[in-house]
Amino acid sequence: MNRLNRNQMAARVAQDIPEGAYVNLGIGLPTRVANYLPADREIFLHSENGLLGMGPAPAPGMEDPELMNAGKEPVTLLQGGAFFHHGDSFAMMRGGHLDICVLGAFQVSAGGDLANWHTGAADAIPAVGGAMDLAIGAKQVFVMMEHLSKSGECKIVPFCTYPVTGIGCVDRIYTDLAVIDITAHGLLVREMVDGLDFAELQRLTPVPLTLAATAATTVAA
Amino acid sequence: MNRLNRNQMAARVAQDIPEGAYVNLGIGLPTRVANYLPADREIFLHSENGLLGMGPAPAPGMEDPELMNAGKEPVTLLQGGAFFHHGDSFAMMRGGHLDICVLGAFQVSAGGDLANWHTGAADAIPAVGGAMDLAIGAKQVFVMMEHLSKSGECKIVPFCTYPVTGIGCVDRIYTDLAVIDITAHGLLVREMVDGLDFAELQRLTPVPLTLAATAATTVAA
Amino acid sequence: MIDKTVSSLEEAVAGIFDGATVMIGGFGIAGQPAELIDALIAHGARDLTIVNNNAGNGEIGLAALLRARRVKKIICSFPRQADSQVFDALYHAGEIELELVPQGNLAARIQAAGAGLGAIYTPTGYGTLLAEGKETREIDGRHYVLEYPIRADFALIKAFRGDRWGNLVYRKAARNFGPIMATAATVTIAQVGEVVPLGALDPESIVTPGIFVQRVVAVPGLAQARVA
Amino acid sequence: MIDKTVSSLEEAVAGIFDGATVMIGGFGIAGQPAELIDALIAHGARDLTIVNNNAGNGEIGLAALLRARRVKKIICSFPRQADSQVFDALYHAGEIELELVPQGNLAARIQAAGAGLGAIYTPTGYGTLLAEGKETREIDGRHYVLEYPIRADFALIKAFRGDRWGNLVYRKAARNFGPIMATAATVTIAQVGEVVPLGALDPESIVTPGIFVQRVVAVPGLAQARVA
Repeated sequence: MNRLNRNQMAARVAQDIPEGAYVNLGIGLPTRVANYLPADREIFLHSENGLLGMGPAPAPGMEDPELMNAGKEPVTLLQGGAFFHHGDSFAMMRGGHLDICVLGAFQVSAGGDLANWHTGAADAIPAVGGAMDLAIGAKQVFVMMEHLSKSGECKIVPFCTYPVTGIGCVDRIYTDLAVIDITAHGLLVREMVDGLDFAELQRLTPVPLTLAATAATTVAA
Repeated sequence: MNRLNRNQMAARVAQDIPEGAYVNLGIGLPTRVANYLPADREIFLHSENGLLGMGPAPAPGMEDPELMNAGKEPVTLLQGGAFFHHGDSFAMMRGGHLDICVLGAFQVSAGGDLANWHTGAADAIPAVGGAMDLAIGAKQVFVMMEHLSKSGECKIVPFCTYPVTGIGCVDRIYTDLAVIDITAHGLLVREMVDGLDFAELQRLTPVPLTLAATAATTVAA
Repeated sequence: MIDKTVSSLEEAVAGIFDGATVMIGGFGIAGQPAELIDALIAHGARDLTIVNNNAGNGEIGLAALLRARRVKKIICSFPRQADSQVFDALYHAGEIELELVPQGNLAARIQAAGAGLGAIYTPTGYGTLLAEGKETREIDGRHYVLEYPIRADFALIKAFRGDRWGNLVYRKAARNFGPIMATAATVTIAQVGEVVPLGALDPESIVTPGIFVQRVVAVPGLAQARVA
Repeated sequence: MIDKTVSSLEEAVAGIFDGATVMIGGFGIAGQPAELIDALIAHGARDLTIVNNNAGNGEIGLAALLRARRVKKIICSFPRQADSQVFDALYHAGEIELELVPQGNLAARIQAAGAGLGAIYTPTGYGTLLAEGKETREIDGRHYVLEYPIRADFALIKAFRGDRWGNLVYRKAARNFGPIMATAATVTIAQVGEVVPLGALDPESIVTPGIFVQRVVAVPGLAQARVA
């Protein structure tokens, strides 16, 4: 089958972000989604450190240490963008003003619980940042992650075994194999990659799946 | 005795506002205090509709309908003043950032309860504005009022009979007869007007008073 | 291309439904979106719950909306004023419901709605008539009243300048409730003295970022409040 | 005449006592008042509780304060980073206490302190390890955690420009926690790239009004963050 690579996953998520959406892209893999947003759509990127209308990385040599994204990488501000303080920035998240946030994950449960901040390892230093605020704040929470962990276990699970970030907060999962909605009636498979059949996807996924009547084949970018 | 008139009361309060103080002057009588602040002291006047560094009334013809005080009278902004929204303005009050507020009152109780927003009359339309926020927010709450009502009843009372604005919030009372601190040990008379003796003040006031060892005679401006 | 500007006041207030909760900015007439209110009167929605600091001044703006009998309930801090005769008459006739809220609690409850808080413990009003029947709690030796967010379906506000993304700046004391109401309404509608090109507003000085604004309508030549 | 400017960094941090709670602005190095932190190290106060988003980067600023063993406890949202080696070592050695707070709760709790709220019901963290043992409540079908204000004795922040009354403006994303920490500390100390004459800051664009600032110290030529 044509498993998506990480850039293809980012491109696939980008397709679903409509013009005019206010969007926060989490640190790590989700940040790449910005590279694939269609140039003909005006989309508003929010960064929790106080930016709305975040633009691409600056040209080399033009970096400004006071103009960074939440991952502390240099960015720019588009014309029409705005700066604000952390209180206002998190009011945007927690008050339900963001349309979409895209987060990475260790696990997502059948009920939409998200685990992405802590491995639970006894000697790990916990760090949460804005993950819990994003998880519960945006109107729609998209997760992007590999379907299987490096050791081959499915990251979609009946119940999270890692400490959760938020309860029942995930709306849609994008993996390298499929696009899956979390609905009141369970997990609904919207798309699968070319060459993957539903039975095989279900075999890999320890949670009951339903194939959407309109299910499509993912077209890799 | 030399009972103070309302302008003399305002002038007396103004003497006690030190340089650098952040001050809110309530609607009505307290607003006059601004007219008597010593010109050689920098004092920061706050208005709850979003002004800090409020200046005097503008010259006739220079009024700006978007530059008013809380009483909706035209004002100016000093150099160094700032505009902000209602959330920030009331955070300044409620967060304890104002040093002093000066309020009018119907009654003040021996325990420092304030009644200044509602006569309690059955057909009155209640209106509270920012009175309750000011009463509990400022570091020091000064009340200025006539000692006796028009019908001759003392406005300093054992317990408020009017609906209260705040509980135990008043620090000092300025009347046309005396300056009285509300302390943990009761009401302490700091000053009396010329020609008034303590026995007479106590006779007029249905709450036990103590004369401060340092009590002085009020010098009318 | 995203363009939140609409070309008429009618379009700006389209969709305001009977029974809606509508926040209206302004402290007295400063910041009161008088032309949007006139458009709301013409639009015709009824049984409105209005959130404003006051209950109308004189015969224009909010007072005119009240006089047109479109308002079921008003949530405000200071209804009674020298020129609040329209409200006063309706109130005495029992034809309008009043929820009186201390001004700082009004602001804080609007902010709580905008910021997604479930409730707040506020120091204001403790021990008064306006806290009767409300839950209270002592925290670190101080008494607080539990107050809930005030949300709205629509907010009508007035700003000085805006752009097509909905970014707004205000003018002087007309700022008042505008920025916080914008955060607490599903649809925020701003009348602005001038629509400026994208990028003309300094990103350091934008008071209301466009995320909080859904519609912008220019009311030219009225950068200042209209005097009755 | 009120002049909140002080002429040296030593004077700026004078009076910070052993055991004080000190908020320090910045998100990473953007907005971090590195020179004030250096002055605090030289000043010598110990057993501090520090409130910051992070727990130090590299070997400068907050990391240097940690390395000097002046910090008993840190309240932050994101201690672990690629270059948080100083904190990591102290933490693993059991030599520093950590209170981990989701970033939005950190901001909201600081704001609650500044605004005089007794407590807030926040949606963030419900059902997670970080809400264990905390009071919760269901309000309108949603779950919230009760969180209390975070106050400080001192706040050290960095702004772009300031004046003698303590009014401040910030630069780009270096604004972050500065404005809210300024509201929540008894003594707020701001290092600014430039002290400007009173009136030079536009009253419409002042982000932190001087009421929230007690001391201002110029650190010339450092309008931008210092890069390690």
